Amino acid sequence: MSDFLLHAVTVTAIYALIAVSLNIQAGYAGLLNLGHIAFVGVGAYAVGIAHQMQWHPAIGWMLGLAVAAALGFFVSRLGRNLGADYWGIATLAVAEIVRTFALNEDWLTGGAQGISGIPSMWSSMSSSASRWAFMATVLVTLLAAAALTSRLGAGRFGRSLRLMREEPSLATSMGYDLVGLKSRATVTSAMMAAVAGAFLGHYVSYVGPDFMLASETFMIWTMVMIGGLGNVAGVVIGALLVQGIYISVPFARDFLGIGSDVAGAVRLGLIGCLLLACLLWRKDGLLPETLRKL
Amino acid sequence: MNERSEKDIDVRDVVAGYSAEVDILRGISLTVAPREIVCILGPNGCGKSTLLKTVAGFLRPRRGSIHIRDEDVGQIPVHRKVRSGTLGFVPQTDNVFGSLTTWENLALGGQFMSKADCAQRIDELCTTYPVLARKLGAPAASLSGGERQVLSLARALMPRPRVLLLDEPSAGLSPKTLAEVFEAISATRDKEGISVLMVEQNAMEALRISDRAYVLSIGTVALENKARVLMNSPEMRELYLGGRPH
Amino acid sequence: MHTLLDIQNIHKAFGGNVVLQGASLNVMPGEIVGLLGPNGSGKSTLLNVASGFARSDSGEVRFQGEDISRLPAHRIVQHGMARTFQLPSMPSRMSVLEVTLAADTRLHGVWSTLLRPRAVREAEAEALQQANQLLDALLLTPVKHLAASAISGGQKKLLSIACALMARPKLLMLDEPTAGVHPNLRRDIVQTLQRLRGQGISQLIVEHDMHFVREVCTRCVVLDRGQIVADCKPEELSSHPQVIEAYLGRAAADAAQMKAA
Amino acid sequence: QDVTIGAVLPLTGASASIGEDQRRGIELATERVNAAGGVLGRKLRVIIEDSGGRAPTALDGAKKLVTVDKVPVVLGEYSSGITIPTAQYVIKEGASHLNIGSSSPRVRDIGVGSFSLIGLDNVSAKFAATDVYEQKYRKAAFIAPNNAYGQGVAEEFKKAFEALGGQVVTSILYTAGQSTYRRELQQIERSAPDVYVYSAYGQEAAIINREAFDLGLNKTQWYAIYLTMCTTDTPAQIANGQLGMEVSSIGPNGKSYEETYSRKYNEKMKSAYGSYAYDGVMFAAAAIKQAGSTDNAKVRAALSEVGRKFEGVTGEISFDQDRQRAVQPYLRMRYQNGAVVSR
Amino acid sequence: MFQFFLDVLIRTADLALVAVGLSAVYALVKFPNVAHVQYAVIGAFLTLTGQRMGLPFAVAMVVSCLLTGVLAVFLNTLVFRRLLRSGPAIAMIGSLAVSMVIVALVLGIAGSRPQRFEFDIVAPLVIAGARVSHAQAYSIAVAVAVLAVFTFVLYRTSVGRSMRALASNRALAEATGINAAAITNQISFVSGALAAVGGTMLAMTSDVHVNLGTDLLLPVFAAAILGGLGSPLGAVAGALLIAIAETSVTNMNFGWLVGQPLAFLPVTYIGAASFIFLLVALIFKPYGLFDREVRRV
Ligand SMILES: Nc1ncnc2c1ncn2[C@@H]1O[C@H](COP(=O)(O)OP(=O)(O)OP(=O)(O)O)[C@@H](O)[C@H]1O
Ligand SMILES: Nc1ncnc2c1ncn2[C@@H]1O[C@H](COP(=O)(O)OP(=O)(O)OP(=O)(O)O)[C@@H](O)[C@H]1O
Ligand SMILES: CC(C)C[C@H](N)C(=O)O
Ligand SMILES: [Mg+2]
Ligand SMILES: [Mg+2]
Repeated sequence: MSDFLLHAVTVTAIYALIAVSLNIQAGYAGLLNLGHIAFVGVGAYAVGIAHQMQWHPAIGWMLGLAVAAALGFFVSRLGRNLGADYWGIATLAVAEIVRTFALNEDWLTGGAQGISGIPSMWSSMSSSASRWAFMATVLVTLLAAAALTSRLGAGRFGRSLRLMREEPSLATSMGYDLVGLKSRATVTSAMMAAVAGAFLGHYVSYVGPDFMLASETFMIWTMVMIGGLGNVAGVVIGALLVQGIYISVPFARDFLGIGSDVAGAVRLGLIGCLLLACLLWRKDGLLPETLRKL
Repeated sequence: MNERSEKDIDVRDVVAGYSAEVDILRGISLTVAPREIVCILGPNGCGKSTLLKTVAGFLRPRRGSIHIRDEDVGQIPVHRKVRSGTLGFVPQTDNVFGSLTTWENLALGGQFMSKADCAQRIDELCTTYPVLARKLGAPAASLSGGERQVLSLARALMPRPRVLLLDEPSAGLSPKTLAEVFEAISATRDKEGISVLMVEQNAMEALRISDRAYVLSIGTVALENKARVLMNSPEMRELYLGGRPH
Repeated sequence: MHTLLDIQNIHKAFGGNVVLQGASLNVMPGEIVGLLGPNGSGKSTLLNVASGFARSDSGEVRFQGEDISRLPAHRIVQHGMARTFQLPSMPSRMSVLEVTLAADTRLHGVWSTLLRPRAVREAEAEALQQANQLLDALLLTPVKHLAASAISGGQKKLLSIACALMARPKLLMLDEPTAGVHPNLRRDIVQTLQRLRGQGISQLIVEHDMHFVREVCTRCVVLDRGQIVADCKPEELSSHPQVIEAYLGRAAADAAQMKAA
Repeated sequence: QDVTIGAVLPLTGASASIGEDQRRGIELATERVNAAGGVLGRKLRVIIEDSGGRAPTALDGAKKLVTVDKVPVVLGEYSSGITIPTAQYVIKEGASHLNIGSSSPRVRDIGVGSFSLIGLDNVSAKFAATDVYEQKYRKAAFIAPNNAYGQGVAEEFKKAFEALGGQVVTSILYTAGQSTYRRELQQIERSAPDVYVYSAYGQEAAIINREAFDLGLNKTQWYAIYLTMCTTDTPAQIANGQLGMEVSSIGPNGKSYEETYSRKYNEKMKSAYGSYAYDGVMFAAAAIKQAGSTDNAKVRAALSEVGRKFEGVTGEISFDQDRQRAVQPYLRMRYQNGAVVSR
Repeated sequence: MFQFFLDVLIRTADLALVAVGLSAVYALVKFPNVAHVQYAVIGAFLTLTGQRMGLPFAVAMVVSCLLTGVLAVFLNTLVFRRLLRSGPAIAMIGSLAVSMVIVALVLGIAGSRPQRFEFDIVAPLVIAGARVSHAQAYSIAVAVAVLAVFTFVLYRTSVGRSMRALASNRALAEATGINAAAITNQISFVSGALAAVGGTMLAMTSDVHVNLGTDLLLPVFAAAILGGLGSPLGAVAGALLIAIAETSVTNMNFGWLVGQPLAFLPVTYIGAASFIFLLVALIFKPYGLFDREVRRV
């Protein structure tokens, strides 16, 4: 059972990291990024490709961060003068284009087949020690990311993002460069997501185009919304809840002996209901963003 | 007949607010007699707009009662009151339909009138407010602040309501237009026999056409008197109306 | 002395609707210029053009001798020109104080926020002090911890003035700063603006309240249908036939004349 | 305490019908083993995880089997594209993998610890190419899924067919999981072939067949590689007359399997793959017996041992040096009146 | 060429019915309702159920439209109206949640296996050398008819004007005497019913399955956005443009480029192609091609 707990904690922490990264855009800057998963995909593919090309994993990481940052920059520039929901769909489109690219360019990404057999991190250790070490790495990264984002949110950068989120023309009239703010927020968040993606690639030992399905982004959004848009602790709790449901339903299925369609339905339905209930009765999430007392 | 039938608007001890915890109006009573123009004055944030919104029906009073022409309207939604011709309301901000043209805005005001009647009324108002005539085909979002103000007033006047609620109708109007608008308000009262409850910061101009005025202070009535009395009393001007030391 | 703001021959049309037709205007250092005109004459549009929120079809805007006509709005602010809007709207999940603080845009990058070097800490302390002072002066202290969207219409106007002042501009452009503001407070605003002028902040103010104009402005420019029809001292306005015809109206002019007499 | 092994199957998704057939095979085998007293004196239990036809889900399932249930052997999946990553994960974690339904040549490269009970496509595609060529077709248009399986079979078929003197005029790999393949069909139609050679997973094949029908492409002959896979979900009227080949699912001593199946489920076998799953369980049980324990390393060694020669219902199974089934018989078939019949 | 034209038309019909409703409701409630595409799924399944219960197909479809319309109204009053009080972004995420719940219900009740309407299998029609199945022909005809009626209602009746007023400023609309709730319900009903028609038509030409809506999501949104959200006729035009983009990309023979008689772009690139098309359009027209709104500070 401890192995399973290890698994649960590791996966949850990776997703929490993704959710925390999305929160920089969605929570602080109010950017409706529906293509966030593309950044995760880039990170995961980078370690996959590095493995395939037999490069050192560190090169894969660097590459992933760089490409994610570039993609983030591109996406934010794209939104230069788009309305919020239009930009949301545009990001969705970009993510789909990235996925399609991964799906078709076999020479680089393994096409529909994806890349499998990615080695785990710390693979020089024994199998179980490496699992513990990996979990620790992910947890430490998550903590660091949470601390960094909280600090960002509380400081001047966060304040300017929040102003942009709510009153863009007021922010402009104060002298903020909205495009610059957007790109900084998106690039920061993209790089964090790419780190999570790289972890995911190492952990699952596989990466494929399915990693970047739009529904994955929606799941991340669910975590952020349930927890509390704009509140880092809330977002982590959201990830915990959603991931908890995700992980436990297969056991419920074994236990109750239901079919897998029904199990899938239960999982999706539970998360949907949870999200809906949250939005209806606790619209700002379990731990809402509060007005900051100064 | 009870005493209420004398009043067009009768607000009694109304308590209301936006969130459950905070009361913005803390027991306000006021009346507007038929054919009367009543002005509400008071510092920013004291609850003038809130009062108007409560009378209109956007907010439900937590306590107290609101009667318009003898009918208890505390729980009746706004659109029903407007439909029945009881009420016209001009909000302080966001007072036009941005994506509709000026003409469509007016036509919406007259949506419960016959087509011919509506067209005629639009013509009438356009003669009163030539600004509008020039902008009939333009989307209201493109109008300047003052033009919007005029448009929203005209829209509210379309169906000739019996009671008119105006929230700072003069804000942002040029002196000339302001005079015209106040002129039109009092002319409408004279011609159509409506009663008006309006919020104003432009105290001196507004009092000129008002019969009575209430001064609010943090959600309560601080003072009520005839407009003429208020205007002519130096200390009241000093205290409440921003009279300037000369 | 150099002109601070020099607006030359601006033309602007929206679709077929010509709004500005060759409007020119300048502001000298130390001046408070009133921009008057009937509703819809193009005052706000001229302000928008000057501050980069709208692009003119032709014409030029110079600030301290530099051509800023093609700069984006936020760059213009950085040159020292701040503005307010005629219809202010405020964020709902930031407090009044926070919005005011946000108006100080120094050092808001990712790294300076993460590392918080001394310069940042000092700037923050200074901004906080300044914000508190401004809010106090504009009677916003009681609401400073409320959500900025939940204050009344007039208070929003005041808040936007506070924000504009936080940027320590050389030129302040205010679009109807006192519309909807209580008369008592209007007096305070008058004093604030005059004090600012004393500190060397020039101003360009769109305003309809003639009392205010007379008290504050050193010069008035009147716009009608996109053209400048008068440029004179405030007290000369009420004897200017075109201004009376288009803007003041008989009655107001008479009243003003009477008071002047 | 039961002896447990694991399986990852496509119980939902495009290959759900075949996944169900595999599940039945597993069920029959478990019953059989337990009726005969189980393994190591304990009951045998097979824990089945659904892959949903998607690699990430399959990996989740495999992860649970290996880390939580700690099974020594994982069977499955069906699609090569999913089998390969799943198997790589399983063997990396030290457990062993039994391939019971994937045929891509790349399965060979998964690594030590992975064993195939079914033949790979270097043989089957040659078989199909010869068959098509012998039917006097010379210009073939080819369509198959874009994954390890489709890529492999496309390549092998083209090689074999052109070696015989035929020509593959277009070859299109479709992306799994779409709701329409109309555009792909319109593309291959442009090449005016005299036979359409295709291979597709159950529900995807159903869409392809119906849309081909709507576009009038069925006027030309269709030839299915792995015919039962391609027709399980297609309406009989539409699939009628298709030619094809299939793995031989019932070997010399497989009659009893066929009979138990139709007795238990009241219908004929839905595809050719249930019997391979059956053999998978029997094979694993034999290995555990031989290893005398459920220890990963011992079971892995025993699997090689059992694979020297194993009599399964699908015929005799023996591994080549890469742990792949060495001999795999295939059948020539035709779809007629709602059933697949030998020709 | 005629085949190309027909293919474009078929795809347009599929997308337009759903996109139109999406855009119309957007105009009113100012958030993109992700659950809208799931109404199409529900419509398809209800029609299927009706047909299996022995109703003639047309009757089953009408019943399904009514029920889906009612469901849309129901969701609108119970869920979306409340969510909207917290702003459009919340409402959009809420619609995502509703969408998940709907998919979960359909998955739980009907399973993930595709199902088919009971129609006789008949050979396709051949018109001027182009082939179109009976189902597709019906679906084009129904789409054209339904859209014509819808357009009439929107631009020729006073409901249309009230609707646009409501979209522009809700509080003011109420102050003008418009019953906001009633109008929103009417439009929700119509859009739900339209989506049900769209879903049924789509399912008629392919399958009734749970992913129907999810597959539609991206192209439908692309169409609605391209046309300018809130502009229903824009959505139809958007659908047409997306259909043209998709169809021409896959029909283009790139053989001359690579020196082979026939070479096509992989079909999976069509999604990407229409998205690139969308992105480019948005760069030049940030609020869609048919946006007419005036924005000023
Ligand atoms: N939508 C709202 N939600 C919460 N609180 C509100 C809201 N609108 C106003 N308030 C609060 O109610 C108080 C009174 O506001 P109101 O708008 O009635 O003031 P007012 O007297 O009209 O002021 P002004 O002259 O500036 O328009 C304000 O202090 C504000 O904090
Ligand atoms: N974005 C726009 N699109 C179309 N027309 C516009 C736009 N902005 C302004 N206009 C038009 O330009 C004219 C001038 O508007 P502007 O806001 O500059 O007037 P103003 O002088 O500020 O008036 P007020 O005193 O009433 O605020 C108006 O008639 C308005 O309709
Ligand atoms: C037909 C099967 C033997 C092949 C299998 N579907 C695969 O993907 O490899
Ligand atoms: Mg007010
Ligand atoms: Mg203006």
